[in-house]
Amino acid sequence: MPRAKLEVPCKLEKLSVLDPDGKVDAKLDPKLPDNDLLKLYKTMWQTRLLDERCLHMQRQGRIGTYGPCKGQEATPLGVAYTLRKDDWYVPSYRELAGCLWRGWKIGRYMLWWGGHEEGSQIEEGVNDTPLAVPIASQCQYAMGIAWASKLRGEDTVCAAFCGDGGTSQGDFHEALNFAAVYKAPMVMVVQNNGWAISLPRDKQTAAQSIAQKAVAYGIDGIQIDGNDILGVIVAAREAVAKARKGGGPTLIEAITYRMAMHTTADDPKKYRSEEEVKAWEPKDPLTRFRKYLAQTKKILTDKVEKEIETQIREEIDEGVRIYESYELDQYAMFHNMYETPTPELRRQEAELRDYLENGRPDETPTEQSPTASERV
Amino acid sequence: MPRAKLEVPCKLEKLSVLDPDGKVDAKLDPKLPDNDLLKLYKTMWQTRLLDERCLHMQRQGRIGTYGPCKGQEATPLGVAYTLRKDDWYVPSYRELAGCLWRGWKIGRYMLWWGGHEEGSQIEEGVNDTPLAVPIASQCQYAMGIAWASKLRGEDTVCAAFCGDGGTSQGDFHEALNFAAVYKAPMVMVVQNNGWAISLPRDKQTAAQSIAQKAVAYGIDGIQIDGNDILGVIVAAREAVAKARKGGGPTLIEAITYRMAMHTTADDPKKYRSEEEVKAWEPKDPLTRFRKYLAQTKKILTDKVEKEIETQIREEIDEGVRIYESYELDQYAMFHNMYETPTPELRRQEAELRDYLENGRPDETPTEQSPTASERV
Amino acid sequence: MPQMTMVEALNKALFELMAEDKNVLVMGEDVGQDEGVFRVTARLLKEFGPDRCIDTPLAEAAIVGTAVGLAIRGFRPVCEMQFDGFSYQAFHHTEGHMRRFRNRTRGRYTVPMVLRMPYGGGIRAIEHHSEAPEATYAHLGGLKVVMPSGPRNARALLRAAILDPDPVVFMEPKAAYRAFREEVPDEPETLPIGKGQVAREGKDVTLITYAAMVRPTLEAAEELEDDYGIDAEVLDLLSVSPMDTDLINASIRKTGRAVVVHEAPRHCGVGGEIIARIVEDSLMYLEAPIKRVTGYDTIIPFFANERTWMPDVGKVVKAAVETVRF
Amino acid sequence: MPQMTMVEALNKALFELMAEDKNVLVMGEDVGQDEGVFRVTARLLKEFGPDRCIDTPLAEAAIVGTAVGLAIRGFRPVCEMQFDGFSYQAFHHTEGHMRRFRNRTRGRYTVPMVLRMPYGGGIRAIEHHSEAPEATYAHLGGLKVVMPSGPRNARALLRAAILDPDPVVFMEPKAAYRAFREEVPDEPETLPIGKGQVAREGKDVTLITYAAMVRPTLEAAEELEDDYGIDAEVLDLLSVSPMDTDLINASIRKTGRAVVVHEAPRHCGVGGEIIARIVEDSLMYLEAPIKRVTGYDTIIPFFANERTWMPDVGKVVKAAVETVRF
Ligand SMILES: Cc1ncc(C[n+]2csc(CCOP(=O)(O)OP(=O)(O)O)c2C)c(N)n1
Ligand SMILES: Cc1ncc(C[n+]2csc(CCOP(=O)(O)OP(=O)(O)O)c2C)c(N)n1
Ligand SMILES: [Mg+2]
Ligand SMILES: [Mg+2]
Repeated sequence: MPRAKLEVPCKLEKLSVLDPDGKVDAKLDPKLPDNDLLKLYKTMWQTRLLDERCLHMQRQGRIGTYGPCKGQEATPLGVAYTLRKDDWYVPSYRELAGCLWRGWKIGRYMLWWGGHEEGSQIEEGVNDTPLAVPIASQCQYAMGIAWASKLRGEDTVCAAFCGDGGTSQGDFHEALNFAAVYKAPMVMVVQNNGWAISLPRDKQTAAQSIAQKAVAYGIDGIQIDGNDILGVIVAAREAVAKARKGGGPTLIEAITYRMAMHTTADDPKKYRSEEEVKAWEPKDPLTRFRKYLAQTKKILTDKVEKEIETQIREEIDEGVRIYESYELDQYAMFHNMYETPTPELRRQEAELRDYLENGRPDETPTEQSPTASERV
Repeated sequence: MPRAKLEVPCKLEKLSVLDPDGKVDAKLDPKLPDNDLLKLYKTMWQTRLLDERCLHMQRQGRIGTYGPCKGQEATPLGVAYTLRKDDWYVPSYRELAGCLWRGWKIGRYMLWWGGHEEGSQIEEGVNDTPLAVPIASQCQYAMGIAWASKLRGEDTVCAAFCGDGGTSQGDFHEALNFAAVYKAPMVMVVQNNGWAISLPRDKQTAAQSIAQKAVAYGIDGIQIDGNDILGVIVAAREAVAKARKGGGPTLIEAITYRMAMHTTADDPKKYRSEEEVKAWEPKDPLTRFRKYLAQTKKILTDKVEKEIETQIREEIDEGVRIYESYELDQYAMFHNMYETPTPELRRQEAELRDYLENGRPDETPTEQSPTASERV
Repeated sequence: MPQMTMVEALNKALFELMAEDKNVLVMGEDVGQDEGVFRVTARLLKEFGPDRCIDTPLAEAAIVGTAVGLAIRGFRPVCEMQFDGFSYQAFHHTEGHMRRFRNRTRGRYTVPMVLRMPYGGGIRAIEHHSEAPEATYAHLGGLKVVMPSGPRNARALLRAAILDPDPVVFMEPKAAYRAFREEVPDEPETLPIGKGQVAREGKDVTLITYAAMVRPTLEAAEELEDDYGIDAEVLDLLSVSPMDTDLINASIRKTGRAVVVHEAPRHCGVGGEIIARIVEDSLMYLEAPIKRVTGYDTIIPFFANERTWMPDVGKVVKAAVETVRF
Repeated sequence: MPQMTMVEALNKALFELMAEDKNVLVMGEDVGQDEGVFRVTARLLKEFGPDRCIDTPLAEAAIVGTAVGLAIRGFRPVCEMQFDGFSYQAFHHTEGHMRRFRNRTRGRYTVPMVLRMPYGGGIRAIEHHSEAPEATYAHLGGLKVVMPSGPRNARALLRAAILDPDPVVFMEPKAAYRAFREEVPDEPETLPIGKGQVAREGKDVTLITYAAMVRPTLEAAEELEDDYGIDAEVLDLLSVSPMDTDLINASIRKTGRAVVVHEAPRHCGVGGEIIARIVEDSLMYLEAPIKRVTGYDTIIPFFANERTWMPDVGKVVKAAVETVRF
């Protein structure tokens, strides 16, 4: 004072490692083992193909409305790669790539889109939460999950995801504020894919970046090319390591693009141009990664690629089979509300059973009921 | 990219004009007319005395729980001073000084603390909203009020207040995000008084300042000495002028201190030290302003001071008289829910009238009622 | 009179009111460029521009909260919640300000706004997209809770809601959005909020329902007549707050029997209120217990099983026959 | 057995459970250093430290939302909402996650947390501090809604709530916090959630109530006996979800008459549910319409007039006499 610049110690950065042509910044290259690179590639490609399959099955009426993730494979996958098995992964609904990496089964995943609670059940031993629907609300329980690690004195970390649209919700704000206050081991990843259904990013917030929202919480923020798997891994690794060491949360803004419709229920032509979509094609995370592996690293030969593809397709087919042979328990709804159903739920279940098993009453015409006046 | 600092164009500043000794920074001095200075002084002092009176009346049971504003007079008053009559003033519950400046009547103000809806009624012609209880929720309707000006093509502005605690609420975030997106003519003033009941500011948020939260919305933020009426006026004037010209919202963090208890329902000794309170006494906005007027400006003589005090006390006495002669309408609750009461409300009103007017039923002992078994 | 779906009829009402009164604004997520996820706000952005048909950021509390401020300033905002399940994000503003400002300020400020939301199941949507929260809103004094059942009354009631001087929660049965068409008159039409209708006259039993459940209940009434010789009266409440107690009691006094049908869970649902009002005013006319055909007290299942959960024609028939045979 | 206020008894329950199980956490605004605005969390910070008794920033949604995450991880968070009226800020988490995780994940994740809140009027507080939202929570399957009426049952029920494997909304009648003392046993004691009690036996009319209204209702029963020769049975439900339907019906079958008493507004309140359950199971035992003595369908007045609004002894007496004389 009297009048001066207000200094803010938060670190705000931007980062990318792998460019759209598959060329890598040598200084920043995380230098992953070949094996890991190929595994990552497999998962990324599998995500792409499963996504396509789901779209197809939606059109055939074999699953319900589907929310595709095409073009957004690199960010969740890269983040998942930096997590340990006992860490926690809290997705929104476009983080399939990371789910597959974490061990989610395709058959179960499809159950979710097929309208079954069991799609939310999560495999035993996988520390993840199911797809989250109310936008940004998952940030809050993710923060609780992260906090639990700290309160227990464990060094596990929680990575949570939301979209650019999610940053407008109060939940996003409150969760990050809590995370910063308690230095919870949380990595908050915003997949900024340019759109929240029909609302473009620049009408979602007047902030010049999402990463800078970190300043509000006194934490660091970083903006990355979300279609660059290596860049994602570098940024996420640092954030995860920092969180694991007790350094508190980091906000990661991953710039990416939703190549397909929001969900199969909408028509993106109503609100965005073909050119915009076209312009993003060269930045595709999968082709970029493929170029890097084939041309720069030279570990992805045609033969390897073939093998991977066969394996991927078999696994997807198997998943679809499992999904489609799933048998619905119509009464499960009564058994999962509480550990022990309440008397009222038991009564309602009996009511439903009677109806489903015995159908309508006999049609013996009813004799004229006594009229009200006869009674009163 | 590849790795670089992320630049953020938001302006963050700090500012003060009048120091605790009543000395002014000549370059920044807003050079207010003497008349205005004396009027401001009167309102500030009146606020202090009314606040004391309310505390006293609370102890006597003549009003309910009371939330004092001692020490926080300068910020709301300074902000109110920069507003036009047709601008909007949206208080939380510690902005009495500005309310009085805006034309709120003491008698009505006391009705609020006395438990009467009419305390929320706001004088006709005063564009203000009543005291707001759910923390930070007022930011949202304030934003709507500001937006209305813009949508109507009017150049009126809305100044809204909340506390440091309020900044943790989702409502604060959402309102500022909306305001920035729509460039609404809103000035968001956070009275950072160090405490939210028993929670100190540094446990409320890990951000080093509240002002920096502006960055999250892509707007400017300024941190001011909230006990310095001249500094408040300088900062608010700029923010109001900018909003009026279509420049959108500004976040003002006014650093101040709650000298008294949170409300008469709590005991600050449980959570804060006497020393901390003592340390703030020299920064008192009223004594500081008094010094400035008496010693620097030399316009506040003993005689003027006496006159002002007499006037203030008479007005307060008059307000108390008006408050205490207020007559409660027990049935008003039924008449204000809708423009036209619903049939059910009319029925319930009749039920209450019957009870209040006729009391209990006659005591003629009831004959034994027929038992259930006699009937079935 | 053109044949319209409910979506078209609602759109017509919005279009007309926006044309008539500059203070009417439409706001919400994806209501502008995208014309609403159900297309209820079609053509509004094009016709009235971005200051009247407003695409908002993704924050329901801010939509309702800022609308309260706009309404205080004399606008008549019509807010869209994209789905029922997300209206909860705004609940503290609906409860805390939208419904309170008139009473709080003794009429100095009023909030003539409408909170529109699609409600209910039956369209195979994902979790949180099929809730029926009408009892939750009806419990809050200061609000009116309007629940149209068909294109024509939807249009007339939305018009009434927007013209109403007080806040209205307007719940649109998404299962009926496009399920059938009705003739909707060209000229503006309103219906009084708080008045129900006899959707079918009958003398043996009263089936009391509203919104999405009116169609299956009417179907049940046909079946009751054809297969069981039971002549059911069907009441379409159209509004659950205020509730048309007189209509309900008049019918009960005629039939002596009732079944209440709604989609929301049973416990503390609107059905209990309806029964309480019958007991208060017409107990001595009752010939049989009143059954409730409702959603169960569970979370509505993910869509593969939602039909099992929802009331349907057969469940209504069964309850009605049992009530008549009691 | 020491004599305790409800505040002391609740504190005792918290203290004991925190000592017994490290997974029990207490969190909320001002629950630590300040020991809670009503002192329910007294001594907890001192005894168990800031990682077990947690002062949170001012954000109710985050309190409930993060507690859901903690519960998923095996903690048993006991969250305090400072007042009933601010629980709405967290409503989307209570509705959207707290009550849903077990069902959503088919038991893979459960949420054994307690959402404590003071509720109701009568302490001359300001706006938003006197709400009675039990019907709103009771309508949500997956939650239990527990409403103690006195120190001893408050302590036993809070213990049961914390030990419960599922989420419990625990509503504490603030008017009863310090109004009277009761003997509270030293040794831990629980009460089954979902079971009510006969607070007074009688044969002429059943007065059904819970929580804050139990005391005035019992007083009314005394007056009914002394002044009107009416022998009233009083039921204390203790929980409105699950609701003890058997208890209610057993009493009705004995008395044939009932009055429901609660503080929340009438429309779509718990009273309607109680009446519906009586009609479903015991209609033919009813000798008279069931009256509801409740808050009116307005916003509870600012405190100068709140007593007029609230049910009181006289209103209960009046309704009961009219019911018996029907
Ligand atoms: C609280 C809430 N409001 C509205 C919706 C409806 N909705 C689903 S996705 C979506 C847009 C989300 O945008 P963003 O957060 O950017 O994620 P993206 O879909 O782009 O991955 C909306 C509005 C919702 N699911 N939850
Ligand atoms: C939504 C909500 N939660 C809790 C409260 C209870 N409460 C009243 S004031 C207060 C602290 C507010 O602190 P701050 O925003 O800093 O304002 P100050 O009282 O310091 O002026 C709390 C928690 C409330 N009024 N509203
Ligand atoms: Mg997006
Ligand atoms: Mg404060």
